[in-house]
Amino acid sequence: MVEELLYSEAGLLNFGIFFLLATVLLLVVLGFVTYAILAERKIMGFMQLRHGPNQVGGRWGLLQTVADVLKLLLKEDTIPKLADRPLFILAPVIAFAPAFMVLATIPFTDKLQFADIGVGLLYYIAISGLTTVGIVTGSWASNNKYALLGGMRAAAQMISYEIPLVMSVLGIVLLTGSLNLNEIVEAQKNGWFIIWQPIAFIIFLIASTAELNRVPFDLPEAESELVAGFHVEYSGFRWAFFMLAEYVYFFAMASLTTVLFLGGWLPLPFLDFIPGAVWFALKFTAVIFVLVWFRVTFPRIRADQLMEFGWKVLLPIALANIFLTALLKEWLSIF
Amino acid sequence: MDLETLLSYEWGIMAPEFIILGVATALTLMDLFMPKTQSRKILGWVGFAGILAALVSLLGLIGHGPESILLDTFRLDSFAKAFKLLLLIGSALVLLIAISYEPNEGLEEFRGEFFYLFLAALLGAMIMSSSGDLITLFVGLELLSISSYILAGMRKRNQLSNESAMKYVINGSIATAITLFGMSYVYGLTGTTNLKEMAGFLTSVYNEQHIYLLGLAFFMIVVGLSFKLAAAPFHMWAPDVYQGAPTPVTAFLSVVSKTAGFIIIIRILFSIFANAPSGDVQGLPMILALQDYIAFLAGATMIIGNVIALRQRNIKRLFAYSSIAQAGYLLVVIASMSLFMFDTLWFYLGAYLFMNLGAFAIIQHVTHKSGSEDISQFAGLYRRAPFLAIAMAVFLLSLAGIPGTAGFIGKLNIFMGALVPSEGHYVLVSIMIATTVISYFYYFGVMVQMFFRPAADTGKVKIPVALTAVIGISIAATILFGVAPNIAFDFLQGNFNQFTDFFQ
Amino acid sequence: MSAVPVQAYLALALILFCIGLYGALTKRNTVMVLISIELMLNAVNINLVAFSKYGIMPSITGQIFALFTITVAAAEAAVGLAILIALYRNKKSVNIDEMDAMKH
Amino acid sequence: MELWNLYQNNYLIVFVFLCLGVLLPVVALFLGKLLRPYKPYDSKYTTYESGIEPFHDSRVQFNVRYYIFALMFVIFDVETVFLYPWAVAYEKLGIFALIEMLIFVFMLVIGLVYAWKKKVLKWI
Amino acid sequence: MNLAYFLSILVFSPLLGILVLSFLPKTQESLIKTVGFLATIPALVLSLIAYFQYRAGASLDQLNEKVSWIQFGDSSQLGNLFSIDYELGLDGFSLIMIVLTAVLSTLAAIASIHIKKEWKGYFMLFLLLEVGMLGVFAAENLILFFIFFEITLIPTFFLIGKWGYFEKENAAYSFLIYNGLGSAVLLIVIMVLFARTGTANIDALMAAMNSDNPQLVAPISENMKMGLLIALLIAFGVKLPIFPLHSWMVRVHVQAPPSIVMLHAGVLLKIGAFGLIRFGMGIFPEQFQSLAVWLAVLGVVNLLYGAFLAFVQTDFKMVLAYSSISHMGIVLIGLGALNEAGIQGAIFQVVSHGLIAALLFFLVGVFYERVQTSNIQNLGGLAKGMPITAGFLLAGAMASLGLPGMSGFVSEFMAFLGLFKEMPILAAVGTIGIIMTAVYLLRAVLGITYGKAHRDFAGITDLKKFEYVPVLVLVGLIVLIGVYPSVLSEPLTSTLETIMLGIGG
Repeated sequence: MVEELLYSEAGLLNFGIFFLLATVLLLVVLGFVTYAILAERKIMGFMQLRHGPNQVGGRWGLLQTVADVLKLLLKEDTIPKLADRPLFILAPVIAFAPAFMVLATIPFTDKLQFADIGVGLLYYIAISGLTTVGIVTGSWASNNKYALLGGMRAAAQMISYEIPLVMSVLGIVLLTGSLNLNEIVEAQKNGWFIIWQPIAFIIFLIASTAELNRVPFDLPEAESELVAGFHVEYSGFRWAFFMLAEYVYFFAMASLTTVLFLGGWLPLPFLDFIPGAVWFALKFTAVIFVLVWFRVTFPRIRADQLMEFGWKVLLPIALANIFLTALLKEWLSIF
Repeated sequence: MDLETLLSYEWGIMAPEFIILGVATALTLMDLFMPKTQSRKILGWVGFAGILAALVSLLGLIGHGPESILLDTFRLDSFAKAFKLLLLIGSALVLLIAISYEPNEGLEEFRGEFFYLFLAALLGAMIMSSSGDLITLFVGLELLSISSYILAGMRKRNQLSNESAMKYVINGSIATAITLFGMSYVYGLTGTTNLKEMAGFLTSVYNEQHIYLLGLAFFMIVVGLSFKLAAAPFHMWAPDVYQGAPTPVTAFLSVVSKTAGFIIIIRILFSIFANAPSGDVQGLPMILALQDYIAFLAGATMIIGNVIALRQRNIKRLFAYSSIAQAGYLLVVIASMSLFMFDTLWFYLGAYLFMNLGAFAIIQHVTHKSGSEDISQFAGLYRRAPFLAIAMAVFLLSLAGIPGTAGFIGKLNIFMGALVPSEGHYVLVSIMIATTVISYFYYFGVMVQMFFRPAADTGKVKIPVALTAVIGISIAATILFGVAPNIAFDFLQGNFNQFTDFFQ
Repeated sequence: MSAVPVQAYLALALILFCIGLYGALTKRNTVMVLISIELMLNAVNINLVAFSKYGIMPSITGQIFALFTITVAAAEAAVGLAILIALYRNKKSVNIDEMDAMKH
Repeated sequence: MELWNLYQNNYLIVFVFLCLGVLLPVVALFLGKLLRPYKPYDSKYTTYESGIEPFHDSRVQFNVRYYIFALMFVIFDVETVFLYPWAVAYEKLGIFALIEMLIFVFMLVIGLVYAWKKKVLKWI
Repeated sequence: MNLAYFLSILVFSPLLGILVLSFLPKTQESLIKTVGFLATIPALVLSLIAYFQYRAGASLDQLNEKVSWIQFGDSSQLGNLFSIDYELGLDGFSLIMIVLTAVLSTLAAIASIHIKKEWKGYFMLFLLLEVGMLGVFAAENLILFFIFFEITLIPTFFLIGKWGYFEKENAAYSFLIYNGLGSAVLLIVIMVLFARTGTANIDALMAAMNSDNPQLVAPISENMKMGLLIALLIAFGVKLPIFPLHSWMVRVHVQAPPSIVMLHAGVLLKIGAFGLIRFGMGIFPEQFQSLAVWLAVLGVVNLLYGAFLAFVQTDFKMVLAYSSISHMGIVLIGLGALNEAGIQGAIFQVVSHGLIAALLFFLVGVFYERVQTSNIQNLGGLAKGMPITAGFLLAGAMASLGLPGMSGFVSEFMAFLGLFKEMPILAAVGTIGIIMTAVYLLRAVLGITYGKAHRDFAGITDLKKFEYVPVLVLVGLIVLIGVYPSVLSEPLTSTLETIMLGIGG
């Protein structure tokens, strides 16, 4: 049915159907975010030998995040007098919309995918870059020194790590010869790219953590230095959208990691009776877990170390990786 | 493209470019890894040696037949060879000037960059001269432009330098955008960026609308490129930039950059528009139909340059307007489109190279000590440094076109070219001659300062070796080509085969 | 099948170009001028890409040309901004009409 | 024709996601407006500055390094403009393009080394 | 007289002096002056040799030199077209002019003793000027002619601007601009001819322009020919100078150092006349004929205007300057007559005025050097202090106003003779000018020599020994031409024949 839909003429009807489907995905993502936050807190709790949330919604604290969201919804919304009102209101939207947009191209299984566009990877990278604009807008509009400082730092960090991130996936593009995410997954039939591109994987993982502003790269929000960074003036649901954007990215980035390096929905050998969706979910969860694990384990690194690490270590290695891959491909013709 | 095709290319014809690229890269690295305290002059000499090496390799290629590689994006025809020769000689002299450039402030830690940016700009110009494709032409142009922007602002802590660089960037970028817009139309009408294919395709365009679009493209390209020439209508940047930029950069802009501008204008106009129909009843090709427009630009440029130069007190501004005027003279060559066009352009640009660079070498030396660039700095130069004064006089006379100097032969050549076509360009020639006479005023004004006025400071002047070399070479060439121009003409005739391969 | 005729692209590009040109020639703030110039260059890109798809002789070259234009525009903007910063440090102003240290 | 439809539909989806991405905050904030209290007083609307009265304009001049990083980003981001098409078409282009790209990247690496040596990459 | 490169050596011999001078230290005043003077001698000797050989019947053709010089365009396709050769040659007229130049240069070098500063630079420029002047007359090629013409410009600019009197820079500038414009117009004419015919050789041009079926690169219409001639007239009119274009010349004559004025009035002005006769008449004979009337009218205007203004001047230099304008009118009158007598008169006038003006300006220099003024009032009674100078001054004036037995008479007589034949009324008007010449010259000279003395001239030395040389030589020549005109007329015969052939007279 979906096939037919895709091949039928694009019109208002299609728009409506897609809209509904996308809303479903949105709800799923929101559900994910709700429980990802809970899971994160729980895992952290366990790792730190604590219980984590355990009051709201039973022993597991299942409704903790829901309650948090409701609280945020009911909070009074203040916009500082000195703020640039239109920009202040616009900023969370700019930050959130790209986060959701990138999900459009990610193939969850060979069937379950929304837009199968030829330049999926490029699309992801291009759109995700827009969030920085939202962050800088928010920090500028707040007209607050902490916010501005945080925003600038966030921008600097995000653009600095965008480069190695983009470069690291080039190895994969080289090997598959395509920017289409489906084809990238298909190309991993002979082995996941984590095996063929280990260096790229490490770079990607580090850079994506930094892009997500997660520990150990959470300087933009460093509570102890900048109070809360770029969203210090935001409260209530406006603030929630910054957080939401962050977690949707979390979701998207984990999906992308799965797709690019862990073979997407592809099963492990001899285990292909398990459906692709499950495989995807498993790998995805593993990535999420690792990222949460990072958060618990690593201390935040210093600002200067952060930037220098990105430019002086990650970028050269990523560049070297590209040519290593190209040479390997040329001489070994592994693919 | 596989390895075999790749190896079948004759890469040797790119040797000069490779040498410049290699030296520029090497200089960058040397500069970065050299201890801070060490003098950067050595880099200048290495760069100079690199240019000489490129020159030698270019001379080795002179007997080489026309050849094009990389899908005709790189072309080695006689046009390319002849004009690359000018570019290389000009840059070599500029580099020598730059080596002896020691401003009071503002260049300390950037000395190294100074040299390799010159090389990068030169590389851009060279690529332009042997490019057969719109894209490479454009990239070459921008390599030249962007390097020049930085060079103009090289004295980071000097406000004039900053300002001149800013103005240069803004004007340059606008000009680039206009040129590009014109280019995009030409591309749209032909679907290719290869100059030859474009020309071939355009001969068959007869759609009225397309011809109109092509005319618009022509107009925009000419307007945009007039920036590089510092010709009307894009000349207004020149005085400020020339004044604010470090003197070697000014010299570079006025000579090498201008030469490159003429190179690209010829490459584009005469490749693309030479055979395009203009849509008028006589079936003239577009370039002839729009000849008057170029002639108008030439006239306006000459008048503006020469008349406004009369009011200048700052020597570099004066030379800016002088160089605008010279661009006007050169545009006359293009506007007249005679069979001597290439020869004339080449000879005049060569003559201009020596006379202007020689003059700038002296200007740099005279102005940098006092820091002032007022014309009165030249007062009494004859007493303080007779050699400098006489050399300057020779250069000025050559710029003014007085016999005995290369400038005169060049002008003679221009006049001849303009008058040979059966409807001679009498008006243009008259304007050119009249403005030349006007130019006597300001050129001789400098001489009056040097010879008639008493010196404020009577101390003797010591000239650095590199500058002496530049002045010596320039003066020798200016007089040699003025007295025995056939050395140059024979060389041109003997080696470049009348530039017939330009259109093939 | 193309719903949008090539003329529309060309008109858009031309309008964008003119806006850019106007801005570049009239704005006082240098940053605005640089942005206007970017606008002009992007108009060129629209032209090139439109021609590469809907031109008389469609070919991929136009897109390649556009890539080069983008690159060069970026380099130009980078240099322009760098110079602007240097200028701002010395002058504490980014206004075009305050750049008048040089007069005849 | 069919492919054209597929192509259009795929981008239609992208557009749908954009709409949703914008709609969600708008709707949610609108809903919030209905639910949340509104009890304004002056000090609520002051700019936060660790509890003291805010002074000076907060749009202070930033360290120039931020701009330089922005410029670096522009340069390297543009590099990817060339790297991506190259990578995609690598199989067809082969060794020639590899060498070309090596030269290109080598130049950019020199740029990086340059920035490194000029201490541009040092943060504060 | 079969020496190869004889003419080149003649023309460029002063360069040797420049070379020697450049190695001399600046402070050696007398040595520099001696070298400067000696450097003019070779040209003088060689030109006299040429003159006497010619008088002895040798052909001037064997002096012709031709070396290929510049080739524009591809010689394999264009052949000899668009090539400019280095070609020198002489005919009777130019030979006379060269002798005149060489003589006056040597005398001016003697007169340069009065120069007060920077002798080295002065003499170098002086000698360069001489090269230019000699070259102008020897050039067989329009472009070469132009080059030498311009070469005279630059040294003159500096010589006036640096060594002149109070308003020297203004004078130098107006000299430069007027002459620059003049030469610019000349250049247009030359280039049009060159571009259209592909040659710049004067003989070839004459042939090409006057043949019925010319071999041209591009056509030249009759209108264009007329335009070119008028342009030529303007170009040389500036130099000559013709009435509305004269103001620069007065300034130069007043402000320049006397030795330079000698050359300027004696030779440089004559280039205009030389050019008109050689190129105007030679290349465009038909057009010249139709302009002849106007030329004669201009000549009369020049004559009267110059004479009138000379009459009202109080400064002797100004008197002489306007007298030069007036006398150049006679040249024009001669040319306008368009017959043999008239043209011969014009040429005679060229030479004769060269000598007379040189003499008078030399004398002005002499007494100006001693009394620091050239105002007629202030000079009154000079004869008491400097009787010999005053005597020669009177002789000069007599020559100038056309006293029979002196060169002025011959030339004026012939010029008017020519004009009376063609346009009697105009000639009659013109004779008023002759009378006025006598009036203003006598007024001025008598005012100086025997006028009321305003100051005491005691203690002023009269002519020194070396100052006799120029005076005597010049007076001698003036008288020689006056009593034995065939020193000039004989060498001119062949030139005149050619010209007359061209204009169909």
